[in-house]
Amino acid sequence: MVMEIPFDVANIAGPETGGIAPPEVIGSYITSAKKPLLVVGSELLWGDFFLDIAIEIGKKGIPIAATGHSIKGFVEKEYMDNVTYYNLHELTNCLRDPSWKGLDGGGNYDFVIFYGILYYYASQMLSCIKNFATDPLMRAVSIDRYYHPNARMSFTNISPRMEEQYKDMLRKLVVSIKR
Amino acid sequence: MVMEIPFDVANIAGPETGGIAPPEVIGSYITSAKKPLLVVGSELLWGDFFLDIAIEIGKKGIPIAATGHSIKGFVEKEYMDNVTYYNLHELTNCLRDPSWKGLDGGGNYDFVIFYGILYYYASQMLSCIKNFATDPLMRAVSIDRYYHPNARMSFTNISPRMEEQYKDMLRKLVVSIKR
Amino acid sequence: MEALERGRIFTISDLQNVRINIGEIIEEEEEWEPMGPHPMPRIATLRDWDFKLLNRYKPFYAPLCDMCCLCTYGKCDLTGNKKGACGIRMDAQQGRIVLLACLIGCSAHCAHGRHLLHDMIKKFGRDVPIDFGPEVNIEAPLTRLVCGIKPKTIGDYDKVLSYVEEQIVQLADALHTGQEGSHLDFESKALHMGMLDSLSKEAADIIQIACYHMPTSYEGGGPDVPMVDVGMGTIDTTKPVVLVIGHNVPPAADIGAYLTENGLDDKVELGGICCTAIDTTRVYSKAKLVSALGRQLRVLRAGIADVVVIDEQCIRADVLELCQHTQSPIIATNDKAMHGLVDRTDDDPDKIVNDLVSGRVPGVAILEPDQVGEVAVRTALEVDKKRKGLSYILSDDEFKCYVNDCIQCGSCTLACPNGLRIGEANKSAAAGNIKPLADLFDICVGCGRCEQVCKKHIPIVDVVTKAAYPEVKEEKGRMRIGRGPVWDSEIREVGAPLVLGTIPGIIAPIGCGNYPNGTKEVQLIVKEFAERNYIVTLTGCMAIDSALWKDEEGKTVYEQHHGRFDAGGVLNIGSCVSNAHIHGAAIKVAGVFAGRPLRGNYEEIADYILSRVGACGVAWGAMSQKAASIATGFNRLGIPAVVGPHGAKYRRAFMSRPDRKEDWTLIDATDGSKVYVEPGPQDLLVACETVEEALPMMAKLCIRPSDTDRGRSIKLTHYIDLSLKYLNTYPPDWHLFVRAASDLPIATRNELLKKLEEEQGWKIDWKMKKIVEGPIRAYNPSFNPTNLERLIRRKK
Amino acid sequence: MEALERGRIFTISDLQNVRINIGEIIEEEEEWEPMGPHPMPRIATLRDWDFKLLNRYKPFYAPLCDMCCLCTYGKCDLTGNKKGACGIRMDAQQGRIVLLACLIGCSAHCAHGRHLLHDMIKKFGRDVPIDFGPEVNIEAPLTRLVCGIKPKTIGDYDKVLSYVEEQIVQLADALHTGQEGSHLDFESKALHMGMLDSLSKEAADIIQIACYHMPTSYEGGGPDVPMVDVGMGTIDTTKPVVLVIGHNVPPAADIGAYLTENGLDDKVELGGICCTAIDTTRVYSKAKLVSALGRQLRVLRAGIADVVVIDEQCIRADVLELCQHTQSPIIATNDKAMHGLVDRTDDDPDKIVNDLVSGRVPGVAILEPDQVGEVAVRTALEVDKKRKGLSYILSDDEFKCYVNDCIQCGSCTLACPNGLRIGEANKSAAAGNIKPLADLFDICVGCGRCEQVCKKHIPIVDVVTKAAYPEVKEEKGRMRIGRGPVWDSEIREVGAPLVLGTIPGIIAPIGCGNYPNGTKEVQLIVKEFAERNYIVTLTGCMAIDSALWKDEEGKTVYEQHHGRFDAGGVLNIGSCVSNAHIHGAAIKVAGVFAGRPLRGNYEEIADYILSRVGACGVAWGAMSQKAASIATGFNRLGIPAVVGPHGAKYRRAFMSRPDRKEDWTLIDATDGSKVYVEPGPQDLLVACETVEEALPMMAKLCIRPSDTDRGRSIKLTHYIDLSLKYLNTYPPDWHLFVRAASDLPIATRNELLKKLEEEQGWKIDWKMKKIVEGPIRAYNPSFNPTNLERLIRRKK
Ligand code: SF4
Ligand code: SF4
Ligand code: SF4
Ligand code: SF4
Ligand code: SF4
Ligand code: SF4
Ligand code: SF4
Ligand code: SF4
Repeated sequence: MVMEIPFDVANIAGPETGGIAPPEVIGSYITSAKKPLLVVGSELLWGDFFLDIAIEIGKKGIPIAATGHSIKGFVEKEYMDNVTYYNLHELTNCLRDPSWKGLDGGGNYDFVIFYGILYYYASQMLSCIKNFATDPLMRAVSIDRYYHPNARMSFTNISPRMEEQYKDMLRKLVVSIKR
Repeated sequence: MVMEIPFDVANIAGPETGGIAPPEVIGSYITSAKKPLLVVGSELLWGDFFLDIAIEIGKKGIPIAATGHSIKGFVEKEYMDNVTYYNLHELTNCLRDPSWKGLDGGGNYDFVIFYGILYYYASQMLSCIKNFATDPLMRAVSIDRYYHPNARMSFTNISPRMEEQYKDMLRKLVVSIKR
Repeated sequence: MEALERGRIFTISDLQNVRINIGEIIEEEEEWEPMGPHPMPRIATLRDWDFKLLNRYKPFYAPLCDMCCLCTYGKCDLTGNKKGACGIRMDAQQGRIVLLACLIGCSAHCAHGRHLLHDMIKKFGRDVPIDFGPEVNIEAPLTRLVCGIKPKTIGDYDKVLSYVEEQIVQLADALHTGQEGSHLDFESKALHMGMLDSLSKEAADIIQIACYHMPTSYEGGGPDVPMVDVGMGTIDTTKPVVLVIGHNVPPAADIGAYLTENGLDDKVELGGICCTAIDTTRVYSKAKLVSALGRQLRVLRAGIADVVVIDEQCIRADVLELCQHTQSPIIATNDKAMHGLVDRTDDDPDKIVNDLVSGRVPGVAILEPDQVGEVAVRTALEVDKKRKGLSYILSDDEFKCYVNDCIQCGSCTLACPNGLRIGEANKSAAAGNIKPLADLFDICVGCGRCEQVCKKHIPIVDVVTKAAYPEVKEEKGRMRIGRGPVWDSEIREVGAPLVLGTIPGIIAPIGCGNYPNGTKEVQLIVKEFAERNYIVTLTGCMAIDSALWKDEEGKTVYEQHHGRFDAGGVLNIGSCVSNAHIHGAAIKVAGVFAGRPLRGNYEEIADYILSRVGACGVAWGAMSQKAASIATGFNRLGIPAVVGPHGAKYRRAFMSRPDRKEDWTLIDATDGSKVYVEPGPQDLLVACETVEEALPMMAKLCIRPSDTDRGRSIKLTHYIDLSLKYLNTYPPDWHLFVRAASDLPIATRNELLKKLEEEQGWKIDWKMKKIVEGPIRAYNPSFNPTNLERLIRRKK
Repeated sequence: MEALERGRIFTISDLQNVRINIGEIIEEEEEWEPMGPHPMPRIATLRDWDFKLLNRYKPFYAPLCDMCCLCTYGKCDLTGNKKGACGIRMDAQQGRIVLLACLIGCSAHCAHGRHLLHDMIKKFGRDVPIDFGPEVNIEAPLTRLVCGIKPKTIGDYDKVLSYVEEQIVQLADALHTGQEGSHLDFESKALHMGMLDSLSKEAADIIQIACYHMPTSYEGGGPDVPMVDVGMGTIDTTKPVVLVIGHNVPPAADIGAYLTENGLDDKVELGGICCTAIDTTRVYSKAKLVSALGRQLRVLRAGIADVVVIDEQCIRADVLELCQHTQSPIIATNDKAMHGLVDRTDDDPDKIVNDLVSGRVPGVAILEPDQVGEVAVRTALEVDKKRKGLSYILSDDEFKCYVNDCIQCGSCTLACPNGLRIGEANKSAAAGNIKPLADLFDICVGCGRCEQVCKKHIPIVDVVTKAAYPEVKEEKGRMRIGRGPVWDSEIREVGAPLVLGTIPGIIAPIGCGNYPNGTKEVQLIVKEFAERNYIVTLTGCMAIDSALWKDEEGKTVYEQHHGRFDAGGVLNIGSCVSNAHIHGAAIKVAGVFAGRPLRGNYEEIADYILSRVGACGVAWGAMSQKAASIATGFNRLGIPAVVGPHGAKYRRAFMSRPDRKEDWTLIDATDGSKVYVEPGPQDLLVACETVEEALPMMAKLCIRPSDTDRGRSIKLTHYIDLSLKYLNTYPPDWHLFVRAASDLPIATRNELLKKLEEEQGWKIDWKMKKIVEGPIRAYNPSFNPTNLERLIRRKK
């Protein structure tokens, strides 16, 4: 496991910090989920490309919780299958409760994918999941351009000038999610 | 750089954590010091071997501050060249002050080697050096059987059943200190 | 001598040859209202109420740290709800840290109040009357509610503050290793602390209003308070400038008084940052508001001040270092923030001024407020001469050098709490386009962390300021000065519309400036709700920041909207301590409008407010421990608060689960029946990622089970409308709030009924335009919601 | 009505037809002593004194964390003294955290005192006299010294505690983001907090002594207090057992009273852990001391209690979970530690007992102490029947399984605060040798962190207990019960020897049980110093733990030594709050022996103690926030403290630099001259790695500049002797303390002079046996050391 600096350098929570992984690994990790949920946030609106990636993941049958005002993008793209607006705080409040029925009424998720969410807000929600959604274990990964120590897996920090590489990683990720 | 768990698992101070290195690397790092000081503590008395290692390092011309009641060992071994009793807290209090004259009156040290000191006490003193002995920079390493994130370099945690390997490492270390 | 019992009537004629040394004379209190059940509640007194809240709004924790380091057993690793060496688990530990934050916040307010009281009693005596004019009968709603005391003079606040201090210390004890084991009890204690916080703020503001004759309901107060200049561009730097920073107004008031007495009003600029600035404008009409907290570093770096006077709270810890850099002497005026300076209280002003002007000392401490004015002003007059011509804004060349030096290493971004991409902006500036850098000015919270790590030693904050300087130096907004308490007469007018819901709600932007996207969002919040006829009551940094932005006609929100506590009003209530009057307004709705008894009756009033008063706080830039205790104080009183995304770092939120029917069952006080109701308010504390999300959220959090159908339809209109406007979609849960067709706005009723039929499968009687089946409950205009069994009128 | 001025004498005859409602009657205070310069000092009042201390003993910081997480700007990375977003640097941040720790500690003591006062006034009224018998005239040295008040009844403590509460809140305010920027000011505030802590403890202990007639100088008190049983082996588990845990004695006192009233003294065991236990033995002679804090987890796990009654402080946060495991109902009696239990105060005892006995509820809260006795005892009587035959000690088979299960993965070692090698011990036990495991019992601090991480789910704490059980169940020590204040008459006897140095010093072992190597080291400290004729005054956990060990004759340190405050005495002063009497003793030395005025005269007395009273505290197991504030309180009064190695985790120490001559220059009050003196005491707060190091260190820290030559020679004897004994060598700095040959012990004088000549190059006149050249100063018997200019008798 490679060492990386949290995107917010002092965002060091404690002994348990998540790993860094390439898109293929995260993709196959997602593939292993029984009931995954894609949680997206406002940074998704930073570019059409990012929104399209979410939709592609959604099309693999993974439901989407659109937090912040990211729902706007889906409405504009007219992709609303399995997309639900949710406040991220409230959503995480549900996720931490094993008895929550989920967005579909069929029960809570075992795996969440954070994407396009403001770094520190995402980090806090990942911390909640890490510390409290343990029984049964909920796994959480981030596919943002940040290293997220509170996620089980995330990418490294990707600077703006590496934007193209990041897009490439997302493309690879989508391909490697098998469902 | 390999990741290691601090010997006290929650002893995670923040973004700056020291590396793990093999004896040869630490040895040559020590060799690079202008004015090093070996600081030993009570765990030195856990075995004659450990005391002898200190004496061997001392014989390379590195002065020794004997903290805790480690001085007892040196007295028994009748090795008192350049060995001075000092309380570790008080010693670190001096080390942090660039104008301190040192044990020899010739000025402060630029490099300290911690050895045989109770883990958490050593860790706190290393923290003081890391955070406050920065101008001029004082480098601090540990050659104890613990990973010490507050030192610039240390070994990994070594369990009792690896005692022989640890002794080996110390032997290698002594050899690799060139002075 | 006979033993005398405390509190008993005692007739003089019974005594002979006696001299009594009078300690404290308690006038027999007029029986203004019978005492309620919980005067001066202790830790466990209101715990039942707290547990009711905590059951519905179960504490949610997001640890910022997985370790505990509070004792020398530690650090303990609590990851995954593990136990520490003392046996505490992560959830309780988080509750403990929340209690700690609230403790620090509440102590700041209480200690400030106590400090004021000491100084004011010394200056004016104990008997300064508390009289806020003809329109304010309930002078101190929180004091009455919590303590059961109706304060007549500032001296009466002695016991109020003693009560608060005692309770704070009791609660601090609970933080010790080896006390509470239950997160619920930690939260109940935090709620208690929040209540004490609100009471402390009321005490502090009432004391200063009374002593300094700040605006009340006497002439020129209330809606008619004057406007004041806001912004870095409002200071005339050709004059000597005294800059005050902090929260405790007496030293600044003394400066104002000194200026007036010496005819220097127009010769010396008195500007301020943060709450001291707000309060200075309440006592000295020439004072100017330079900025809120977020720009403190930049204002100091810009070197506009010839003398900096600090009192307490929200002062940069490196203020001394910063002032030394710009050669501005500093005067510390409060024992809580002395910055290592030598205490020169009672020393000869000539000597002090001399020492400061000559630069022999970088600053002094003067702890007697009435000694500050002379020293500060005389020093400013002299220092100004020496500093003439000095500029601390980067030159064009320096600016160019710095932006060229940048190697885009990204360290600053990793250090920046907001992850701002400074390297990119520098690059672009180096290439000739300074806009990206200039744009950072408003988003940056001015913390300086970036500069701590830049290997190229670029003064990033100065670089950004330079890029934005052309606009910044023109920045001149207008703000209504703090008006203090809402009038009883105003409450009487709006009580019904508020409770019935025809005024859709009270929006209370409060607190600090740690905004995710800059100050403009504050103005958007104010504008959006004021235009929709909400009442917008501002305090503290948000009151200042929202004044920075103008519409096309050059008007700020204060100029666009009236200042009455009424539909569409935009009120600056005052400094942080003034936000107690927002509690006060809600309490008065229950007291003045609904006739509920207030005295010692916190639980009932909180219950009333929770179910009926559609108010919602927003701390968009919540940063400090005070913000934590303020929000928690709102929460205990039944008022929800929305925070910006940084608010997630407070570690705890209070959110309900609308899907848990058992949590949403209220009692109808009319007959004791249990009613499953819509989730209003759904949350007590929740963070939103963006302002677009926050706007509909706040509208939603104004919904209450007691809304009339007409009121509900208005609230729903705004909730849906704001969702459509900012999220491009209907909120997924709007149907939860529909009890009957009459809850739907007439204009869109058909459309909405259709959606209910199609999307929710509700049964609609299209002929009658009625909902036949679907809603979680039917609308019952006589529904009398409560959470308290004891309020049931007749048990069935 | 005429306006009456507060505090003025007011003659009744001036009034006609007046009824006065008496609020508080302040009797005209007898003029017992003129008021000193600093009654009820505020934050900045004693800052000069603090800065004097802080200049010599410059704060030393060893961060336990490089980050700050106190506000939502954070976390901020402060590594390498970087600034955080608020501008604070690492050094100031560490000072802030120290202030926070002291705040929590001091609040615990103050809130405990206030809680007691409330309950006691309710029970006994305000007028319980403070009268400690014929030998105690200065009943409340700290109260007199700090507040300028001579308390007559417990009611007088109202204002004392109000003063403390006000100050605590002022200091808490200083913790807020954006207050202090200087670490020195944070430390001055921490020292202020430490002083308040000592005052609070005095208040708490005086209140309880007065109300419960705990031992004083009336018959049976003082040196003659009875002994009591200590140890896990002292409880007869065949009887129903009530176990009390915490610090606040009223509920336990009520249990004792109930037992006596109902003739159950010999039928029910009342045992306790920690300070409540100590204080229970001061009011109920049959009470037993089960253990100090370090064994709480093990005592609870062993399931010896049929009912557990907790009050406040030093209670495991998982106490409820632990008691549920052993089916022991729990009664929470304090609002600071309610553990989520339902508040049943004022409920019918029958119902409560029933609910507890049936197991319907795991516990209840009863906040009225006088309702606890009946419920606790009746429940114990019933529960005992149900729990008969149950054992919570592992069976031999279970033990075997567990030690065999261990895979020596080492996780427990990494989780253990002391890094104990449990895996190895298990391995050895699996191989048949349980000694290594059994040996861990005393070293382990019983925190349970190891169990949190063991993948094999081995109940490590139980395994260790099982291994040690044969000895543990025999563990029966004897301890003198807490005697409370040192008598004025004792002070009169020892004042001269103490100040002159012929009694070499007072050693005060205080506080918690986080020892690096177990409880035996405490006993060693006590024994070593008592045998050398020091006065050893114990409190809290160290008082308990030192009673666990016996000499060859089966005697504990209390049985070996007398209990007088005199050479060689071993005194149990009492619980943690009683350690205020150690301050009290030092203060009385200045007052009774030296005749210094005490009233409102803290600075002068602290200055006196620092230079003249050879006292040294030792908190060998210092763990809690209270220990931090206690030590800081000692320090402000000029008393040094040695802590165990864990103490380094408090982050801050106070050590001087003997090599900095400028720091060691005192004033001779006789003539105002400056004198460069030997470093006595060298440190105010210092950690030692091992007890071998601590013993000579403590001897050294008893040296004072004012020592006579005879006194110095005795102190030097012990310093050198302890060094030789435990470090095998002369201390490298012993020569620093030699002013003249007469400072050297006669027996070894020649030898030592020789060493001075040879090793230090001093010039010795061998004929005269005199030192001619070398010492840093000559011995001057009339030297009158002070740090305060104002105490110079005549300026030269
Ligand atoms: S307070 Fe508890 S969790 Fe925190 S460090 Fe101490 S023992 Fe560990
Ligand atoms: S840290 Fe300095 S050099 Fe690096 S990107 Fe930021 S401004 Fe540029
Ligand atoms: S000063 Fe502005 S740019 Fe720099 S770290 Fe703070 S918020 Fe970011
Ligand atoms: S709680 Fe804060 S100070 Fe403590 S370890 Fe965590 S980050 Fe550091
Ligand atoms: S208090 Fe200061 S150092 Fe601590 S997190 Fe807040 S800004 Fe950072
Ligand atoms: S953690 Fe458990 S299995 Fe591992 S060494 Fe410790 S006792 Fe043995
Ligand atoms: S209970 Fe004992 S062995 Fe286990 S972690 Fe704590 S001190 Fe170590
Ligand atoms: S000495 Fe320490 S551990 Fe023991 S009871 Fe007192 S505070 Fe608690």
